[in-house]
Amino acid sequence: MSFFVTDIWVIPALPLLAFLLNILVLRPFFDLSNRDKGHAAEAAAAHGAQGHGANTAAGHDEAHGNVGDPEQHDIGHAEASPDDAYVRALDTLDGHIDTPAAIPRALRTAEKTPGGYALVQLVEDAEQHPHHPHGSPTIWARINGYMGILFMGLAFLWSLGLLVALMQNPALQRGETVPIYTWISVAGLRYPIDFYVDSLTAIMLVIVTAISLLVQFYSQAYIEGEEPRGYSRFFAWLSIFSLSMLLLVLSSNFLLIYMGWELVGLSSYLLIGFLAKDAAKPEAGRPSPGAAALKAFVVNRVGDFGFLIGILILFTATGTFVFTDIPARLGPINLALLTVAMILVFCGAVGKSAQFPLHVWLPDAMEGPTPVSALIHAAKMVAAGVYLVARTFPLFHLAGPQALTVVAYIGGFTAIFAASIALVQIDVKRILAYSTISQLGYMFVGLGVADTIGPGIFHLMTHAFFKALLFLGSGGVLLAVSMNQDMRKMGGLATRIPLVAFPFLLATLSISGFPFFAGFFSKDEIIAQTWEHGDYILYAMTLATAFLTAFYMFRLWFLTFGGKGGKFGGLWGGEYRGTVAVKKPDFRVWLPLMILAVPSVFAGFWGWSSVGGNFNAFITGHPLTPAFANPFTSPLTIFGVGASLLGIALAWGMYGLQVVPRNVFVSNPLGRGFATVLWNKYYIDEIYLAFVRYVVMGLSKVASFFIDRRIIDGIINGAGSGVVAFGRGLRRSESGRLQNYGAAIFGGTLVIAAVFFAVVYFGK
Amino acid sequence: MSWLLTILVFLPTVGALAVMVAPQGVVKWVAAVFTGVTFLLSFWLYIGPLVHMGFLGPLNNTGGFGTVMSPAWMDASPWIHFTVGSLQLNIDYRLGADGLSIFMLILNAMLSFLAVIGSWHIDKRPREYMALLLILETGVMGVFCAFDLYLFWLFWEVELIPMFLLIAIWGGRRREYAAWKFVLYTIFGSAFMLGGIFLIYFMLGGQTGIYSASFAFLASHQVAGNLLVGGAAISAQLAIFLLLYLGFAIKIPMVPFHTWLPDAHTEAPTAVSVLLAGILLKMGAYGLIRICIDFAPAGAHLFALPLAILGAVNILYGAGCSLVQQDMKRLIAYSSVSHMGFVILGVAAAVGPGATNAAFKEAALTGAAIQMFSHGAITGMLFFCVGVLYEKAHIRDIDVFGGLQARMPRLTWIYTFAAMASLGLPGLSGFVAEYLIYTSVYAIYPAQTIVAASAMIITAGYLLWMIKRSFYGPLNPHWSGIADASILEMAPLVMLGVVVLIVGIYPGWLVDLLRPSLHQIIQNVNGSVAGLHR
Amino acid sequence: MLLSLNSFLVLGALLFCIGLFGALSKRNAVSVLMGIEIMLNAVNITLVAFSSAFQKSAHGARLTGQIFAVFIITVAAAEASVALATIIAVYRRRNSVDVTDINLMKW
Amino acid sequence: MDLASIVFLVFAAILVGSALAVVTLRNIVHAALFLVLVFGAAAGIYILLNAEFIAIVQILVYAGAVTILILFSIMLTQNPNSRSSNPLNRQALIAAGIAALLCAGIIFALSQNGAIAGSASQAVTANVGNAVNIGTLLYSPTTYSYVLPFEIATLVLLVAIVGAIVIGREEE
Repeated sequence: MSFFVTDIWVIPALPLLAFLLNILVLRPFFDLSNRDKGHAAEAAAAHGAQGHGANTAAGHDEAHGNVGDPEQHDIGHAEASPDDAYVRALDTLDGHIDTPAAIPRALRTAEKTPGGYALVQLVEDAEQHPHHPHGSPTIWARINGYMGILFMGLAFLWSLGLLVALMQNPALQRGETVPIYTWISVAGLRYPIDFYVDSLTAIMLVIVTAISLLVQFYSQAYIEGEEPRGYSRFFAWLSIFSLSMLLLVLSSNFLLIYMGWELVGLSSYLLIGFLAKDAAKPEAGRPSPGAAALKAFVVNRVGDFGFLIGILILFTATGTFVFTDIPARLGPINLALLTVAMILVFCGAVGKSAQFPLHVWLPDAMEGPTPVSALIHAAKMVAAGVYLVARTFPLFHLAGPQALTVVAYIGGFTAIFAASIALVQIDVKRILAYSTISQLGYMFVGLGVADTIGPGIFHLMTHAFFKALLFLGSGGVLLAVSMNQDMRKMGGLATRIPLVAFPFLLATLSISGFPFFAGFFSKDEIIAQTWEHGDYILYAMTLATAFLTAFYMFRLWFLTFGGKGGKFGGLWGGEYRGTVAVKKPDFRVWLPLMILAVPSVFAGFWGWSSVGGNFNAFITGHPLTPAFANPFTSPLTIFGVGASLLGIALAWGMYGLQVVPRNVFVSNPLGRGFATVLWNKYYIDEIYLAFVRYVVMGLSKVASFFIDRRIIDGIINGAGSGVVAFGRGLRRSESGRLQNYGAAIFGGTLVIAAVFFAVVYFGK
Repeated sequence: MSWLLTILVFLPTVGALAVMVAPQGVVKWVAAVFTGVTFLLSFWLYIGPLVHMGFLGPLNNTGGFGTVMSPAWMDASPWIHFTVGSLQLNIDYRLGADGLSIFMLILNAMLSFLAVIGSWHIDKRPREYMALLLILETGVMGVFCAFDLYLFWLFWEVELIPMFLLIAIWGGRRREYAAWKFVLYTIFGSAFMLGGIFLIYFMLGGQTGIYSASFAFLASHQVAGNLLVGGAAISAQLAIFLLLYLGFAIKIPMVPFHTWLPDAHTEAPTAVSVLLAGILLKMGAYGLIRICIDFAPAGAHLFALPLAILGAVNILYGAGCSLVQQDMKRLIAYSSVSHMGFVILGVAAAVGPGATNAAFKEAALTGAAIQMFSHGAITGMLFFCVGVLYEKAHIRDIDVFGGLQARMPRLTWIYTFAAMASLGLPGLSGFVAEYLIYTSVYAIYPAQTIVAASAMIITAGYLLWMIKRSFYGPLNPHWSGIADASILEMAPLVMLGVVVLIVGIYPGWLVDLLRPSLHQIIQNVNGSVAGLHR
Repeated sequence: MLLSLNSFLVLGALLFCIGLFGALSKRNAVSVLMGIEIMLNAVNITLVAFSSAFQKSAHGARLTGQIFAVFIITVAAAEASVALATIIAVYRRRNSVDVTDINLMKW
Repeated sequence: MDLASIVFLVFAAILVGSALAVVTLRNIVHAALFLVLVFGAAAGIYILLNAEFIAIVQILVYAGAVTILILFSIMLTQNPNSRSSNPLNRQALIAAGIAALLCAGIIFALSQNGAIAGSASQAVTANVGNAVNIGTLLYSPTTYSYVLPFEIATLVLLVAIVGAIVIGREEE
């Protein structure tokens, strides 16, 4: 057996080592001590600088609404564009989980300070606004970054070695357990921490380490530009994110996968909330990073709850956590129970992979720095759900057919649902977020309808590359335009930052399913699978989603990079609507994009039998039937390609060539109403918020303030004050006057005598 | 070495006397030295048997740290013996420590030491404060290693006095109310407990002819027969269990006997809150495991289902209440209610139905015991965190803060660490206990487990919401001058954090420590349950 | 038989109760003291009556009752002197001998 | 009815009547004077019971010393403002009830108690040499006597005298 397999612990150990060195050695001893000295000077410098630089002023405008910019009026109002509906919806948008409540509460103390909160807030904003970074990372912070990159690079090489070893030795592809240690062993119940390596693991390892490596490389530039003081902390969190994802991927059992699962939640919590000082921006419909992190964690916990119950059912029925042992030990387990267990396990996947109805955390997670978004969306967090279903696929197979049907239909519904929301969004990162949710839906459809995990994982892989590219590209855009995420203030960027735009275009084509791009192969395979398995509803859903995807992705492209006056009918460059000077990003930004562009374009060939691709055979040991392995043999491919081309064409017509009027869909009241609903994301956030605020919090308040304070404490205090009142009454007898006492003594004597008499005479 | 337990119990008392006569300037140092020495000595409880068995030898084969019948540590001498007619009262001075005791003793020694360190800033009558802390340590030490039921009860009551004074003198605004509530609740429970002790002592004495309150005797002999209460016959063991349990339930605390806890926690000074949550609640849990279910297993079995329901209610109710608290300490106090529910749930499963589930039962009991330890460490951390904040801001309301991360990064991350540990993040000790309890209790009480597990969502919600409101967002300008936690303040936090981390990553050593004790209890339970159904 | 023991006992009881009424119902401290003196006399009468009624016994004369009476008279004298001194001391301080004004006998 | 009975009735009537006067009269000086009558009548009863030593001591201590003390304290504490120098307090009715019930109870018990019923009807008879016998009983150093209690009583008296002086003296 290859040492790549037996010493697989090296892969998670590398980021762990990076993390430990970061937080235990470099950070406390070098970085923090240096930074504390430099801090005052930095702050002073920033204070002096604020209000002078053009960036500062413009940034301020952006943050506080559309003030006095004719161009903005042009696009926002005068033109009566389709965006109009949701622009006005935006005006009346009431905020997120934290906004209505948080600000008045903050005021509670701030009111006491002279000048009030609002004024102070403005000054604070200017001082601490992360969009106007001051200073630069210390040398030790940079070393932390280099160390993280280096260790992740080693892990990537190891994963690559593993993949190659597995490719050369098909015997290894079917799985090998690598024991690490026993966590707990009680009375014959074993809680193992063991790794499991097969081709699925190897693929995931390569994806995770590769994307992580590129993202870490990229983060150097990005964090320097956004929050330099958190530089080494960011790399520490990235390392722990990689560690938890690698544990999850490597686990051989439900214990370790659950641990990795939760740790991924932790990492995402830390990273989404990385820009902790930022406030919510209700005017842009954006929560504060803290609120987004909280939401991500809690919503994920809802899914984890289901996952946990599923694990409990399986564990108590079989007495083992190990995936490969469970089928043998299932014994006479009730089929219905297994089905329920697997659906519950899928609940966890719904949470992590942001499927309906637990998708709400993902768009808010965009409040994290963009590299984090890339990680979460491409390789790490959301892939975990798909990976979980793939890993436990044998159990899904053993369970009743309802389990996989649930998977497929949740996926299909989420795909079209999220795509529809993405149609009307104006925030670059949010569109990409919804597109991720939608694409994950595809993966679940793939897992749900196909009898094999191949198509789903294939799409997971291709999606990881092009989605990472899209996010990193959007990060490049944000860096270029000073962190403005509003597409209405972009446009024509292709000619201004071509090194970002070119790979971005390739990825857009890939996700839209343009023929011969990676996304085309993986997505078409899934669409074809639904038809082939006779699931025509899902077929219609996925086909429609393909059209929508192409449309909104190219809408994004044209509004950001293209537009009126650009080359090739608005495809490349054009009018720039922003006010901020566009900055050219350096090589740390565009190099990862270029690298990612290669698999985004070519990764699909691994599944195309015409060029010798055998992805499915590698993953599952069984090649796909030719109909799936080569999309060009199937007549259905025409429909898939047609849908995507139609979407591209429509977007081109509306936003590039501008031959189709923009209000074609929203000129009628029905369309406008629908657009408003879409803009508000079907009001799901609001429903959840109301549920939490009025039902959960309401019940809790009843418990805490009524049952505890009134009833239980009432009884306790009532008992107490009853005794006190009794004593107080009794105290009146203690008058302090001797004659009263004398009367009591003799009266008492009389009573005793009477009792004695009664006992003696009537007792007989 | 058999004097070690006596030394451990009474060294703090000696320390208290030393503190009373020490010069004013060195009072804190004296207290720190005595608690520190006790802490270091307490390690020998763990290491000593290991050395004896051949270092890190196979614990399972040699019986490990012993059971309540033959504990690894024993220190006994006759004490009070008198006979009046047919009434025999035999009370022995009997200290012992098996696995279940040892780790609670070490936890107590550690938290007491950290409490002294964490009270360094106390300037209101520090002499009396430190002396009371040391006497409290004696009382709690005694509770965890008393192996005679009367001695246990004695120490149980001894602990009340310093705690009452600590809350009533050094507490917050409503300190007297809180102190009285704490004492009255506890005394209410311990009255019933004493009734239970008498009942088991005299019934067992009458049935076996041997009047003894030693744990080994009580664990190896079971009370039989029924008891007439108001004309209805109930199982004598059930009566004993309920009487004893009422005392422990108040300490744990179990809903609806929990309302002393938020008040006491909120009003007590930081270090006392730490001890209260870290150790005093564990006395109830320890009593439940060591005494209730081991000495009255059949009674416990009869009460298992209500116990499981109460445990689940505890977990959910505490979590719900935490969600709406404004005061950080109150929030953590309610989270203690929630987390101690896991102990109740685990114990309920351990005495629950199903003879084939012995493995799950033992796992459940192990989970309950680990939860005792882990909750002690984690809640200690949380209270220390709040204490640091309170020392600087003199206010604990969650909403008045905001954006503190900018000024207090160290506190932010250690606080987040503690919150994550509390909400059961893998790799930290809270997860070990919760996961063990979930995975084992589900086999016996699935519905209750699901209810309990649903609290994990709420737990994440209230803890992280608290973090978010205090530490995230733009800095509330009112606090722009606040300083970060100092090294002295970080020391206890980091120490506890390391413990939490070690237990979380490799809980095996703790399980090995506990195994023989818990195995004996489970055998006892299974044996008498089998007798009950025969 | 009028000169029987019972007659004296009834007389003692009557006197005792009259004295008791005086001791319990008077405001003036001196009056209270006078009531107490009446009670003491009643007790003395009872004791002496018993002494006379049982003087003949196997063990010779029984004068224990009278000895008790002597002691009671002794102690009564002492009591009266101390009590009156106390009354005067109270009067000096409060300018009143009303015992209902004196309510210090409580915690 | 023999002479002794008549004498008893007369003394008893004087006793009860003057005792009632002591507790009912509004003027405290009058009450004190009636108290002298109570003491004197009591001495008569003692003589009737052949306890002449007690009777003499009664006259000496009570009628002589205690009465004088009482009169002195009345004189020293006379409050010129009070119209009635010997008022009743608020619990007078209750006290009367208690006293009456107690009296009825004792008399009822006397009539019921069979244990002393036999001797209760026994006549009180002459006892010659009473004082000598008392002296023997009190002071005899050789036979059974009350020497020790007597000495203690002297101590009590001493303490009382000192106490009275300390309590009653003017404060500087």
